[in-house]
Amino acid sequence: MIFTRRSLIGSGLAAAGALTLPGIGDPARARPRQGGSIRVAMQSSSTADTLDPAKGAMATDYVRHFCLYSGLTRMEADLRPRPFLAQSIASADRITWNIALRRGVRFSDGRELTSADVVHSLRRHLDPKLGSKVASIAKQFAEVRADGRHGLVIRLTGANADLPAILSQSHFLIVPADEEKPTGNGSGPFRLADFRPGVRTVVTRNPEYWRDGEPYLDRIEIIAIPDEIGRVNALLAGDVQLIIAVQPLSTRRIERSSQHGILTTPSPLYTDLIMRQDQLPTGNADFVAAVKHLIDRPLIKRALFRGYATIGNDQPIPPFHPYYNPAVPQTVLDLDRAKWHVARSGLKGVRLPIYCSPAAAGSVDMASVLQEYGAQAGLEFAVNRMPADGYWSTHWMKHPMSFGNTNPRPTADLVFSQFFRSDAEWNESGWKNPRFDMLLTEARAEADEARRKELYGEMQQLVHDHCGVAIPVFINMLDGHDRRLKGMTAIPLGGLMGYRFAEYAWWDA
Amino acid sequence: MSGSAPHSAMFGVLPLIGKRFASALITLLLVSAVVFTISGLLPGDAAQETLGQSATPEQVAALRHEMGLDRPALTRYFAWLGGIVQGDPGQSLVANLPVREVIAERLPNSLMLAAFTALVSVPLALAIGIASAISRGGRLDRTLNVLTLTAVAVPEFLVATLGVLIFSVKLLWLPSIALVSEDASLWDTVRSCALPVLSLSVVVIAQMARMTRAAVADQLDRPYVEMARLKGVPFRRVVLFHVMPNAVGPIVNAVALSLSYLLGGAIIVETIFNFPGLASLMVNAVTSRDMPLLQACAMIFCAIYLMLVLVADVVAILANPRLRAQ
Amino acid sequence: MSAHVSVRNLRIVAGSKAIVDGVSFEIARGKVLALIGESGSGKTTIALALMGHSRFGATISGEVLLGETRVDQLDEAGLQALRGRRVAYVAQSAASAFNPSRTIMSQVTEPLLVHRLASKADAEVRAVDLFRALALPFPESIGARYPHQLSGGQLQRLMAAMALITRPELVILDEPTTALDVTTQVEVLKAFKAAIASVGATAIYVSHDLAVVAQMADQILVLNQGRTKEQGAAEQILHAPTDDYTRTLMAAASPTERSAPAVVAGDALLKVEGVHAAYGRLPVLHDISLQLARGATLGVIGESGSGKSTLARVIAGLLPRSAGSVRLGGEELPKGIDGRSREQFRRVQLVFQNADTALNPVHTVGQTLARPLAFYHGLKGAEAKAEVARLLDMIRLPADLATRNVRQLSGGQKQRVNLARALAARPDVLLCDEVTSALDTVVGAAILELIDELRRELGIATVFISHDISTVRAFCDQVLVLYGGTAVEQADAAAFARGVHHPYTDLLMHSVPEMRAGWLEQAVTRKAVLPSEVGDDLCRFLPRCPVAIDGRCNAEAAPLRAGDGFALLCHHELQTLRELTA
Amino acid sequence: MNHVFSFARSLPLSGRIGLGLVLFWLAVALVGPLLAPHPVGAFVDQDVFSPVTASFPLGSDYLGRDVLSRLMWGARYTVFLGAGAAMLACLIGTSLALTAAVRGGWVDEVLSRAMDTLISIPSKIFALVMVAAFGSSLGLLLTITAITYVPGNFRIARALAVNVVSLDFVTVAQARGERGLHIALREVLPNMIHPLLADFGLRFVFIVLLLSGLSFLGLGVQPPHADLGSLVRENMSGLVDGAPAIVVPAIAIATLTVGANLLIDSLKPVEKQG
Repeated sequence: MIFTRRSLIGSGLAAAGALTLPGIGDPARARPRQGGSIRVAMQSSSTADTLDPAKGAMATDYVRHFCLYSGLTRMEADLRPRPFLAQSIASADRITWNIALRRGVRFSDGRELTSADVVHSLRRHLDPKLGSKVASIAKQFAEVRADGRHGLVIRLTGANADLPAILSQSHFLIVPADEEKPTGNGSGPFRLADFRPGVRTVVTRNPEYWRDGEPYLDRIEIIAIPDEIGRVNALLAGDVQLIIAVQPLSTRRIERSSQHGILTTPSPLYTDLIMRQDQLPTGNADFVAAVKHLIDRPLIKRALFRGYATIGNDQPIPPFHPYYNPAVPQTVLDLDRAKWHVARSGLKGVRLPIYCSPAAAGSVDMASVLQEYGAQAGLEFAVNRMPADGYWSTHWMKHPMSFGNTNPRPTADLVFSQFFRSDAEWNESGWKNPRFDMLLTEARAEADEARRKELYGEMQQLVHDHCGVAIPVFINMLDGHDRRLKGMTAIPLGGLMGYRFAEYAWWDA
Repeated sequence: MSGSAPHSAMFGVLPLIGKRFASALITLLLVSAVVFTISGLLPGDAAQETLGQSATPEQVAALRHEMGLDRPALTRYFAWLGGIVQGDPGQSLVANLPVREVIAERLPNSLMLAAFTALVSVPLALAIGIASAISRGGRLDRTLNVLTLTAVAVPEFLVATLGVLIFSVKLLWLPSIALVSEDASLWDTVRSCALPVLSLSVVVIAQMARMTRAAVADQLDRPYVEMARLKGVPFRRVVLFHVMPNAVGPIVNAVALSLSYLLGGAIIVETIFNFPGLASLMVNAVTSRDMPLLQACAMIFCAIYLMLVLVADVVAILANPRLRAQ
Repeated sequence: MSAHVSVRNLRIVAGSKAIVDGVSFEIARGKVLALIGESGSGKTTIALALMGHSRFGATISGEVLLGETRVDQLDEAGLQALRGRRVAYVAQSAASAFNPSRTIMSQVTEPLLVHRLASKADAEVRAVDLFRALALPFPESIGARYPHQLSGGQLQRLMAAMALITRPELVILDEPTTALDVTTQVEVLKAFKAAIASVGATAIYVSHDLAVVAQMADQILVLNQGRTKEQGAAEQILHAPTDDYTRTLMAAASPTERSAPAVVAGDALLKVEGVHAAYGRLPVLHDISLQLARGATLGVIGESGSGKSTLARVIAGLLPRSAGSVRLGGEELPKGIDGRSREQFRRVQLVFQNADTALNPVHTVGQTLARPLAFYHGLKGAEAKAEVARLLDMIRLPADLATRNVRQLSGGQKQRVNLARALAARPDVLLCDEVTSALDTVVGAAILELIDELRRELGIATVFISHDISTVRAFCDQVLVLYGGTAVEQADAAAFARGVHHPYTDLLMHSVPEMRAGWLEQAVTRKAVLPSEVGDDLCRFLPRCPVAIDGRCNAEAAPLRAGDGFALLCHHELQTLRELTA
Repeated sequence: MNHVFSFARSLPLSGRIGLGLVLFWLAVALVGPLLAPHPVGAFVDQDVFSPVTASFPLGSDYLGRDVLSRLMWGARYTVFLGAGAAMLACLIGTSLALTAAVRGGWVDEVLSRAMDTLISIPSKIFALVMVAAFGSSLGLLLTITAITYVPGNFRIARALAVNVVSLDFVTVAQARGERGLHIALREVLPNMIHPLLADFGLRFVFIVLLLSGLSFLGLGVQPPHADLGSLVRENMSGLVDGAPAIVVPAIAIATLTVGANLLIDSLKPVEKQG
């Protein structure tokens, strides 16, 4: 693994080198061993389950894709990307990037992975007919071309220091160029044994995986149990060995069992209250301020998440993030201040529906909490719980007040540009701040780490002060696992080690 | 008095089947129209749902065209109808597979679950129903009445979860999820189905038992029962050989209705036990706006319902010589 | 010699009410005791007590002795062994006492099989022998049939076969011929008598019909309200009754001729011409014509299935006629219900046979009577109330009955209310369909009297439908005899009494039992002479006619022969008929 | 009040128990919300799934809310929504059944086919589609649950009505010249009341069950309110510990539904009082 100096600067990382990741409760000395077959229960699966990384829409898809395919880079627990299929990734201007591929990597059908496959895998996102989930991100690929059998060049439409991080997402995993649509034939740690959309996926160890000695497990069966209690029961009954998305209320049950453990992943995942700035009465700055002061964050952390959350401050960068700005003052529950804002806004006694849904985790209960305090400050909120089905297309961002839910993004730039830039499609609250937009573009191209942190810090202050989005807490992701399953650590990009547990986990039987 | 011509059971049944077949076709048509209409009220379409939040308008338009969703609703409906008439339910918009294949994967599971449940619940329900009919007004009758009512009223998810807690988590006897696959042995499959079957049975047993009780109690008041007793026929024999043949019509009808519930109504049980059945497939089809799949599921539920009712009627006719000869 | 059956001080209590109280009797081996009484007299209850059975959880006390066995002290197993083996039961309605879902053979042989008295094959042989002895058609194959495929008379005989197959010591016959037509009754009674005699069983015959009892019984016990009224040899009870109640029963059994049949001249009020009707494709009425003047009474007689009730339904419009006309006061009535005016509905009122089903059980008497008052005459409130009271008075019921629910009435009271409801419309034509057949003789006689009185007072024209030829003869100005949907004879009362009759009318008249012992033995059941089927235009009675003429009756339609005040359809000359039916 | 007592005395023991339970839940549904110690959505307990204590007589729920207060509100939804939907279902089903039975012919055929259509669409999936299409509201819930049980009631009511229509007194009414409406309402309907009541009782149970099933699928009464079934559902994680938060609503459902049916079963036709 060779990192050039430019790449170090380009990827915005100060240090290189492998971090040893201590597993939960097992001594660092314990050596991973091979063998073992486990079953994993995810949250949902349906006929839309896919083998195409570009179309991955759910955690179940991501896990499946990371099992079958490899990507150019890989994000580690410290939220820094490392070259993976790429041997090196470098850029001088953060516009044109040169990538050298690892040699001798083979697809499971035996064919060697070459630059043609990578070019195909990146370019296909630009085809609207494919329906790629990251089409809007891929739009910045002005040009992707092969540079010999094992090299390629990517030219971006604008400077972006985060390209290595972007390429670590499951959607940019490499698929063979000679297949019309991906069939599971990849260069990942596992090979496809059985795939039934909506039922299960079975993968078995890839004996010719390009990383020596990996993976450790022989076989993984991926199923989905939508009912959380059913999922926990299945774990406790020994029918599955690993489950995703444990509710905080269930942690007691799992911890009481001597054979099972919880993997807690503090993450930038949040459920936010959206107050549209282009609609009334939510466009009123005092109203927004009042609502932000009506949120009992410690109560939400305690009652809704049983402590498995980090208190948020109405901006999307969590305290454990390298770019977190601790100088932004914490908003707290302050009824007097809220009443003062309500009085100033002239909206006392206003009746307003809040749209929430099980689709946005915890939003229904958050709405109930807000409703309680709103009544004390003279705001009458009506909780409108919508079914998960159709929530995102019909209700999210469509009403003055609704809830959204944002999954962890690999970079600060992505979350800011997708959710907060004035012209972003998902500018949830519809706020417009030219200063913010300017800072965002500047930070993206900025190579100097300290300067970058400064820019992101100011953006956090702007969002906190002016944006119509309230972020009460960052939600920890909780996975439950059999204690014999080792090597599990937190990667804050998602549950199950950022969906990549298959590459790390081993069975200690 | 009729002549001495031999009466063939088929004489009574064949025209009925013919008539039912015709009206079943009409009902199926109605169902397809109703499902198409109400699903048209749903916000969004398959293209939008497939692409999700992040889709660009061009992507949605392209996929819409690919899926044929840019054609007017009526055109799509009749195209679908035309396909059905030729025996082709079309292509699933989301799974990108023929609907036939998607359903072929799930239907056997649903039928198996229903069959197991029927196997367990029907004899039990009959036993309970007959027992309470015989002891009409007695202590046993009253106890069974309260028990069956309670069983109906307890939410299915509570029964299912309690079952899992006791038999899977506590006792480790049964799997907590249904692991139905081709490579599972028959014994594993049966074990896998045990808890789903238990949960479904609780609901349907109560319904069938109550109907059985009513049907048997009704017959027990008939003069022929007294006559049989006065011939010195033991009570057990009276119930089995005299009452049952006459009560079988209404009972089979109740059983048919309950069994039809086992397919579409199993959604909660399918969700809790991760059972790959048709109901969750249909919910899937709703959420992903996969109309051809949704329509096909609705057709299947309807057809099975109609078939069960028809079978019930045929059984009722075969059990009743008066109807048989008509 | 001690009695075969001995009952001492029998008392049967249901709830707090004694249905049977202090009844004692003895029957010698091989003799027949008749239990006589009206409904509610406890006669069936006593009969069932002899098998240790009681309905509705009633308790039996007293002593019931069959030979040496104390039936009242047997446990369930003992009773099971007794029933069907030593004591057998023939129920009133064979149609409902046979299990509709099982073959005749399986039910007839069941007593033998459950008591393990014979193998299945032996049992079937014995059953066929009995079928033959009871003169059933196709004795070899009839066992394979189901109850609904057989006629009432056949079922009743099969029920006897089921009872006698174990050769029981005691047979209990509970009104076994009440539901049958008279012509069938004769055959069934004969078959019973012979079969019981051949088995040598002791029998108890429960009936309300004195004339039938006269044919069957050696001894008679008269019951009223669960108590013995009179008990003795059949001869003595029938011809020299000592008890008043017995005498009342006797009187009601022989209807008195009406004083003066008031033939009212004038234009026909109701005129039916050439009416045909069918249920679906099955024709039921064929070319019926009749005329009825204001205040006149037409009696329609025939067996079940003759189309007599259908005639009433066609006139009322419930069954649209397929051809012909029905005129009321010169005005043609629409075929069916649709299109008839409220006035037309009002003028023709139908009184149904069975008041139990003809009255809506959820309504009170007052509501039942008030509806036609409101519907036809717009009477409401106090006015309606007064009219209801007047109607109740007219049918001899106390006014406070108006608040009572119809379910709480006795059979006779129900039939009166049923009648009063029709009268409330103030009709011109009253169609009475077997209004007395479900009632006890005494009650039925009272209803008849009432109808007759009202008819005279109100001048209502009445169509009186009955299967009972003696009632019709006593009660009507004109008689219409229906057979198979065809009017075979039509006569005014005087001509009908004079005595030239169609062979079918003749058969009906001779089938009515007379109240003398030995009538049954003398009654000749004459066989049909021509083995033939009914052709479309041929005489419908041909298959049963004992005097049919080969080459004519089975070749061409019967001609209409008219005489003084009568007309009939027959190939025989009137003179010949007079001789044949004399 | 006297009426209630004399009515209660006329009932058998099971009927009195049923009447007692029904009256109890009716009272809770009517005045419970007034007596509730805490607002329905108030977060009053630091802990969750508390056992029975003096301050929380029925413990606290999964968010630390007072179970007693939530139950008192929840009973209102279950009792009124359940009874309302059952009544609506029976009203529509029976009206259609009477129409079918009295008119017969093609009317009967069309209605029967329509009911077959409705019955063969799985109710929970139907509810899912409707809620997704129209948004969740009490009115829609009522409509969905009612529509779901119309065909069942129709089948039973039609069978009863066809039987009654074949009786003589209906023929008498026809011969009197009565219109279909009178025949249906005055002659036929009163004779079906008892079995219809029994059916109503059973439908009520099924609707309570369906409502809880809908809460499982995330459809149902709007928070912070919850019907009894939703109370069970939202506190499922307390099941292992037997928390009162789940046990009490489950018992509430059982007593309410069983009580209603015991009462209805004991209402024998009027002749008893004669």
